[in-house]
Amino acid sequence: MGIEFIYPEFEVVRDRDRCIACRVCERQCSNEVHSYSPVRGVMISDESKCVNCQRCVSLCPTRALKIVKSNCRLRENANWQDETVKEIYKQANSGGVLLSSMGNPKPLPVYWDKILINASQVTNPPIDPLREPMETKVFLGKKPSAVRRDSEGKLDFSISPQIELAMPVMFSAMSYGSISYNAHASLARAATELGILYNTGEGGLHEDFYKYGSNTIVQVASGRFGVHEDYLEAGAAIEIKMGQGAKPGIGGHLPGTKIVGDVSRTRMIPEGSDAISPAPHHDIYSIEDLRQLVYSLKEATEYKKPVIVKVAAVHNIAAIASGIARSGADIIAIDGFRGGPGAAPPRLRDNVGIPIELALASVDQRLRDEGIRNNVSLVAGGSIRSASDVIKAVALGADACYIATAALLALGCHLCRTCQSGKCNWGIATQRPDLVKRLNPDIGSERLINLMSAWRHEIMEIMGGMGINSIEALRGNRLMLRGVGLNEKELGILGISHAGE
Amino acid sequence: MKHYVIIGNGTAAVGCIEGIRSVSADGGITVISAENHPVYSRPLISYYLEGKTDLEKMRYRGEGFYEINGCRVIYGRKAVSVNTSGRTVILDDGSSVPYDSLCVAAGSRPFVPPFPGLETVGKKFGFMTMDDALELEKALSEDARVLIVGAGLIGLKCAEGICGRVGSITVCDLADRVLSSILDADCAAIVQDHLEKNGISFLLGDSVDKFCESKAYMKSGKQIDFDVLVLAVGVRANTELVKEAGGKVNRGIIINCRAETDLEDIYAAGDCTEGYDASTGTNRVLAILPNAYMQGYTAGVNMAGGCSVHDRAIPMNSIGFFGLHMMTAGSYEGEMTEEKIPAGIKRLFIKDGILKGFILVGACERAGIYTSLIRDRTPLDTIDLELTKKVATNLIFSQESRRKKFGGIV
Amino acid sequence: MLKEGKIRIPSGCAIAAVISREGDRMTGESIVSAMKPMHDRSNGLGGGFAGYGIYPDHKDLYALHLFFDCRDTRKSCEAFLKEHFEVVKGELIPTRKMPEITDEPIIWRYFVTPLRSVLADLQLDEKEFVARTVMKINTEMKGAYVFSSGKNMGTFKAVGFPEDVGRYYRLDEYEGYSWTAHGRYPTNTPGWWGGAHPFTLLDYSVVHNGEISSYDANRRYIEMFGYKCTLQTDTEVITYILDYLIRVQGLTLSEAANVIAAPFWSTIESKTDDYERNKLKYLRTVFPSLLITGPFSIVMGFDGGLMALNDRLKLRSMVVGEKDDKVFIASEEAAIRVMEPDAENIWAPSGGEPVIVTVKEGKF
Amino acid sequence: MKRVYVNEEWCLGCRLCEYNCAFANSGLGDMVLALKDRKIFPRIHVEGNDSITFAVSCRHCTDPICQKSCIAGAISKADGVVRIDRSKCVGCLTCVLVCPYGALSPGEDGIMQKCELCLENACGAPACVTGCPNKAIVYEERSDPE
Repeated sequence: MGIEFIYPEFEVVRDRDRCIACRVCERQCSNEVHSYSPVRGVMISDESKCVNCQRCVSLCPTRALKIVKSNCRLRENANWQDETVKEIYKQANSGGVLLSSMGNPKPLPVYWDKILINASQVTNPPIDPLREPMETKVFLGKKPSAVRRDSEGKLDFSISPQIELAMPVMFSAMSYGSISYNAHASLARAATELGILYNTGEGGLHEDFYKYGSNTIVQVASGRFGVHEDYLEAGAAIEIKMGQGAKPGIGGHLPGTKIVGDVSRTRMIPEGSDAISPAPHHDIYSIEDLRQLVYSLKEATEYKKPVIVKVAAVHNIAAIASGIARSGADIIAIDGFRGGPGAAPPRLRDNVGIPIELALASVDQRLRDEGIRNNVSLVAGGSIRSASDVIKAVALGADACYIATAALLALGCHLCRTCQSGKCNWGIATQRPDLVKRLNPDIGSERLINLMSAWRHEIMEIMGGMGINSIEALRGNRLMLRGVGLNEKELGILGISHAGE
Repeated sequence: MKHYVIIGNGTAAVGCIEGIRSVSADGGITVISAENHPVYSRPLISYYLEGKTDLEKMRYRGEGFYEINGCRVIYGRKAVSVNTSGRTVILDDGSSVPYDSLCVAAGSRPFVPPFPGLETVGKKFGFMTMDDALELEKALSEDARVLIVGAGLIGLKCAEGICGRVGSITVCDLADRVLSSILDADCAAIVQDHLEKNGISFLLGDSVDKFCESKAYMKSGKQIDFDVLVLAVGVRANTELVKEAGGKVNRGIIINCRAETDLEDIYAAGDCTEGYDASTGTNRVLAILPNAYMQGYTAGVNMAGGCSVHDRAIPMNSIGFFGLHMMTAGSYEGEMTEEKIPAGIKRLFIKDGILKGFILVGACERAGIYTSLIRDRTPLDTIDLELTKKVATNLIFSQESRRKKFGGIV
Repeated sequence: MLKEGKIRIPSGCAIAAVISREGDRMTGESIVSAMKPMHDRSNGLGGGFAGYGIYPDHKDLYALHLFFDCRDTRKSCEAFLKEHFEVVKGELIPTRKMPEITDEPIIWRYFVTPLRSVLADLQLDEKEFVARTVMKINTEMKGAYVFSSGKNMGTFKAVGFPEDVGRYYRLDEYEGYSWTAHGRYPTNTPGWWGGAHPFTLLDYSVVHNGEISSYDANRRYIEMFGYKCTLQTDTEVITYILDYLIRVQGLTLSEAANVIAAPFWSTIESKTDDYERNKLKYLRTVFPSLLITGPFSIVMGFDGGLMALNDRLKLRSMVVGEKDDKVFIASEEAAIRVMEPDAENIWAPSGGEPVIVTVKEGKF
Repeated sequence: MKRVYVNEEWCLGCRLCEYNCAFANSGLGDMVLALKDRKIFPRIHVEGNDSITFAVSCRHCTDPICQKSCIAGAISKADGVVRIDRSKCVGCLTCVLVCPYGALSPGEDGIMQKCELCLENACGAPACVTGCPNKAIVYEERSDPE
């Protein structure tokens, strides 16, 4: 290729007055942006390689570095925007499907930000979580439709298997392979410490992490990577991944460069081979097939583990969820279109699927309308960014939320959206040993625990403000929500009133 | 309560005092000091002349050292004999000091060959003690021509120390190279070259036939005019006290690894002794400061009823001249490997899968790792030998042994 | 302004209740007087009473109390009733004309029993059928509102202060073994008759003081089971929850209390009795959406008894007292003293701890 | 007694510890002023190759051989910390020769300096530890070697 049509996206701004040429930036950049010129005794940079992951910025001891967006722009054109044109150049260069990672960056509506939360005044006292108990524990799983008693009238306590969570948040599926051993270790340890669950994703479960089994969701995806009996037995729950919010309709894709060593062994596929999950489960072409898989997994694990069915939020999600609720699944996880993938074609990521807020609201209402909301628990994912997002999701009807991007951010991710390159400078989305070791699970798990503890405090604070002292009284409590700047249709789907009403 | 007596007031004596006190605060300690100074660092006398330290800073231990450790020091008195049956030390003024436990740390004295005409030389000095240095200092002048007999550690450090304060310096030695006791020919050549570049002249493989006032007549027939003569030919261990008391001596007082002589309750430490050399497995005089301290310390601990074994002593030296550092350790037996580096040379000596000794000239980083390989007799097949030959680094150890080494309290 | 049913109405209130364990019947006079010292806890926008054992002559018949907005509504409603029930008796509920109570609707009562053929046709038990019929009338029949539907009990409520409402309905002329009363302080409503307490379904009646923060979570859950929260009041949803838990799910009163005012998890985990601990955990796990949070004190009347319950933080006042076979419950002790100046053992039950009083077997 | 420990599993070889050390002991308040255009002489050193790196600084041995070997009596140990009196040191490097960890190196002036745990400089706690981005260097209490 002769001419690279594209000017580098970022500029490395180095303050020569501050730079002490310690070369930390050079040592820490897997993209080899920085180098030291012994002749001139200064650091130099090759900006074309920069992905703006901010590793160098974060580690520069004299804060001599900044990465800024390059201001070399094409002539302004509202229709042919810079990004659009550059994508065309890239495709003309490569002839391939564009690949990116992490969530949809487009300015599509974020309904969470248009929903406001209530608080008590006068007629009902707010509750102070510092002084009163404030409960965030939830149980996920099918609830019995009728209470049973024995001949003496004593209650029969047997119920379908439940997942107990200390707070209504779980770490959602990220496979070992797409993320590193240390990232998994951090998630597993944090989940265990926090009394919540993390999710293996479709890459199997490394043998070192079986000990965290009671805080692990083991995923069964269309590629069936790493699925075997011990794996199913190892977790607290089993998740069937039907789809992923960021790329509904296509399967997972892990480049062969990341299938090395333990990753290959854990996935049970040869080293270096691309792990491409089929778009569908080839044993599930319809809802009745799903039922078969749900019950196969239950049979395999003696009905001791709840089965989660994870689906991408697509247009007829309510009807799909209704079908799943009748398929024997214990939990439905709905993944909104802003969810972050480890690798996805941005064309799909940015254009396929619907926002989680609308999907969640319509599913919850549909299941209630059909009187089967009790059959399943609902888990909402796909860009839950904060404690208030969790509160809003629960009030819309979610039993719990899945977070992944937020967890990765806690681990150091700077959303550079190049996970697919395998050169993650933060040691998260990489299998290169020198990079993997950059994520010390002692720090990673502590940061995750910090994040979740902070969210839990905020959740308790906001709940207390509403006069609610247990999370279950918030679930589906849409009266606690009001919309701003939403139209009648949106309000109707969300099942909330407009602010001021 | 036990009463301890230490003959000598040098490094070994300090080691002995601190060794005793590490076990017990009880019992008095009497220190018999021939010199009229509190303990000071003898090797620093050349640095004193060079102006890198002063008399105050040369004190080896801080103010109040003796008081804090419950010591009585008898200054300016020599022990002339030990009465083992009466358990007393007889001093040169006829007085006696009773002991329950005795440590002989009497050090060494210069060895002066019987040069004819030496008595005709006006300004002649030894270079062992602070008093030697102070005397020498008085004789220094900008145009003084200095002849130093002996190109060993003492002679050369003296040369460095006075270099800037005299007109010229010539060093002569019977040996054909400098530092013949610790360097091989190649390394010595590098050092000699460096010294010569700094203005020191050498007359090697030659020795003084006779002196006549301010002229030395060499065996080779050369004649050297000088104003100041420094005699640094060698030292002899002060073994007489023990020998006369019936103890076993050789070139030094024979001690075992507990610093015991073969006389009851009599220990010995420092330059006057001949102890175990872990690098050769034989007994020899190891007249170096670290060894003096550690022997003294071992003696002290054992004197006070504790248990200490000093069985890892090896000869070793770290020395520098005009910015060029060199380090040597162990014995130069077995196969030699050499690594040439810009700043100098590195030679390791390996025998029976063990590092026996090394010479480093100019590249001394982390040399202690090599020293520890000798002292620990580390089997070289457990480490990365090739890397070891190139550079002293903890990388030569296995991950596991590094984890042990760095993972806990040491 | 939107009236109840169109918008959720929070309100503060006064409650009172009395029961005779021996089943001795008391006129309504005493319970009406009890509301007087708590006058300031109401604002004239609603008062009401429920009496149990007041229709001994028709004790096997469902006593339906209805408001009608006009005669035509009554006529069409009566026609509807007759299609499904044997209507043994239909009459105006006697009232006193008085200046404090105005704008009254047409107030009738019917003593009915469901037609066997209809029950058989729908494969429903009698109570379920009556409950569904009540829901149907209240949601679908404009202008008609069933405000009492139990056997041998009746609810009487109106817009006004409770002591006036009591006189209006001539409660001194009824005798019952237990009574509950309510004075209302809604915060933003024009007030309408149906919105007053007690709220009832079948023989369950609930008087409630408080504002529950879990309302919509509870409502959206309970509506899955055929209930329609037409009034959007706390009392309504609490009544339905209790009906669902006790009648439909067959929980005992205390088990139902353990659901709606569930102990904290920490309390549950500290229970040493295995059955007790497992039971509490089970109930919370199975009915999480029926946990009621926010302040409330309620008295639920039912056939043969009363249950009083506070929210688990006890954010509303409620005291209980006794004298001989009688038990008194009220928002304030003053109300109890009016009913029985010599009441003993006055205590304030802890949050979430139900006080259940029943009439001796065979005495009602 | 808290000591500095290094865990090579997490060492990234970024050498920030060396720079933080040099800065902490520079006596200056700004790293740029302290280190710009200067060769640094830290008291902690990263050793390693392409795949393994680890930082080494004074272990503050229970029985410090450097102290015993110092010809100037410049090294002492008190309260668990091995210190060097730079005014007494003459730069003979005997301590370098004996330290089995290779933990000692001279300063810019050829006089020895060593890790004194930043207890007496402005940092107050080991700067290598506080600045380590990956907890590869920790300052903690440990018992026997594992």
